[in-house]
Amino acid sequence: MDNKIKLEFSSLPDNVALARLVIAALAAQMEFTLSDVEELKVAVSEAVSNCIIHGYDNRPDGLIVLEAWKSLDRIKVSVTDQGKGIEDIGKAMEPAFSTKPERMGLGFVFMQSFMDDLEVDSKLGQGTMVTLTKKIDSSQAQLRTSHN
Amino acid sequence: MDNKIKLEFSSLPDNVALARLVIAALAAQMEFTLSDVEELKVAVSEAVSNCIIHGYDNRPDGLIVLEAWKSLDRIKVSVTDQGKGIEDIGKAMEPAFSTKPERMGLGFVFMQSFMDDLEVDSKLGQGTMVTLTKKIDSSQAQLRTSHN
Amino acid sequence: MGLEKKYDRDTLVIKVTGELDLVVADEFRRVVDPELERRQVKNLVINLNGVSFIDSSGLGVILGRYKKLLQTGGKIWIAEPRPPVRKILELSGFPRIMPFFDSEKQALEAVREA
Amino acid sequence: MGLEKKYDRDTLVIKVTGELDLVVADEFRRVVDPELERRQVKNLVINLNGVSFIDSSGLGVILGRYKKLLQTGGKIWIAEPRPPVRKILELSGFPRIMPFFDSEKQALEAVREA
Ligand SMILES: Nc1ncnc2c1ncn2[C@@H]1O[C@H](COP(=O)(O)OP(=O)(O)O)[C@@H](O)[C@H]1O
Ligand SMILES: Nc1ncnc2c1ncn2[C@@H]1O[C@H](COP(=O)(O)OP(=O)(O)O)[C@@H](O)[C@H]1O
Repeated sequence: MDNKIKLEFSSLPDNVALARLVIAALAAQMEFTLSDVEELKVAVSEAVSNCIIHGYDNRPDGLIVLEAWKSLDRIKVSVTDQGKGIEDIGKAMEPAFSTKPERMGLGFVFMQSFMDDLEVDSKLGQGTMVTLTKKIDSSQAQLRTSHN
Repeated sequence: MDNKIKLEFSSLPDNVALARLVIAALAAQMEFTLSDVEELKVAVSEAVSNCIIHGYDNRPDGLIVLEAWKSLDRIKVSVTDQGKGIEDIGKAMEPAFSTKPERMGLGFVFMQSFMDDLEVDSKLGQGTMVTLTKKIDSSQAQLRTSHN
Repeated sequence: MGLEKKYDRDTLVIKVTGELDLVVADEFRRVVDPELERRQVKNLVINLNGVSFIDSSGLGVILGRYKKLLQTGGKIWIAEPRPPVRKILELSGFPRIMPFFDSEKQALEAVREA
Repeated sequence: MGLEKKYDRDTLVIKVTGELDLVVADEFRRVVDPELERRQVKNLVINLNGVSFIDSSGLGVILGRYKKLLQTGGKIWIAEPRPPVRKILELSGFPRIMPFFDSEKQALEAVREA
């Protein structure tokens, strides 16, 4: 049975943990390995943190929308803000690139390496949507099922 | 800092646990006692289960909306479905009353006894909204803070 | 999350793990009812040690089995409920209709002596 | 969730508990930076045993302290990272710039011998 959920919350730092929790709970209903779930949590944590830190420049009153679609073989997660947007997406996605000096520029690197697909959509002054997809490794899934 | 979140999900039984998880996470950010959090989880579990079992007669494709407002001294939670609605709210809230023979009719009893305020709004054929409020017991809160 | 079943002589012992809400209540019904019928079980011990949460759907499935067993002269014995779950069971008057035990062993002894 | 600080001679030991995301990273900065400055700390041992999660905000705060200490000839020593956290630290090349230890004791011994 497919399952779609939508979570809206304000850009308070505490809510990053909430987003991770919800995604981990959804993923736990699926045949993901523990290490898959950890990777998914990191990717979602990066995407939501970016909305707060970059999209809303740490203002706590911005709206963040997390949507997740579960299907048999994958989970798709989108994270959207209505913040300042990204000027140059290509540049933003380069490893070690950051517009904030104290940050590492590893957010997009982690999203890319931990997920099977990453899409970034952004308009300056309007906001950013990041879409993350992670597939179930079917060889692993079979392994887990046969252990039940 | 006030915090409002909104969670939309389909009327799948698995999502009742998701709703509890989100509410417990929000409550854990506040000065509630563990026993308060347990009570809140039961109340939300009852409200969401009712949407699935009664509102949508166990069809999995209904929409359920959970909204939660955190403030310094209380959490307010509303649970809304667009299901069949309640014919007689007064009767529905009576202990042991249920329109399903295998159920206990304790849902509203728990919501009422575990929360400080319970409001039920319903229109036949249109849906039901249950609003639950729980306050922080300030004597307990002080106790907890002084232990930090 | 899950249900383990075993027999101690004629007594069916069900160990529940996880959150006893509508999902697990449903599973409980599906696992336990065929046993009650097929094996004409008289005594059902429910070990709640692994249950961290219960709501009225969970209570309902226990009470439903209680009513079923009543018709055949059978009984339910509750073992090892943890404090938050015990509180809900007590609030709902369960100790008045089924005995509670701090260990599964004690529950099984009581069944044998009954 | 939280941070515990203590001193072993001149070495500052920070024990982190919880999820090292932007919230805890901020707290880390607020707790550690004044110590580094006031007490002219040269060696910072970070015990990650209680950390169940880390993301790039967590990595960033560690790397930031690394850079600060570099200016004064100081160092960071990582103790007891659990497997998922260790994996992220390794992926990001941290072991190339700061040593990892399986116990805080070993880390403190290494500091003394350095
Ligand atoms: N939601 C967003 N809104 C605006 N800018 C963003 C957003 N997400 C990422 N960016 C931009 O992309 C850059 C790279 O992001 P990332 O790889 O996550 O690294 P970091 O967060 O460490 O800066 C950020 O520095 C920022 O300029
Ligand atoms: N969301 C809802 N939609 C439609 N009917 C509802 C809803 N919630 C409660 N009801 C009605 O109110 C009755 C009492 O609810 P409750 O006290 O929770 O007991 P129970 O769920 O055991 O029936 C239900 O049997 C049902 O008829």
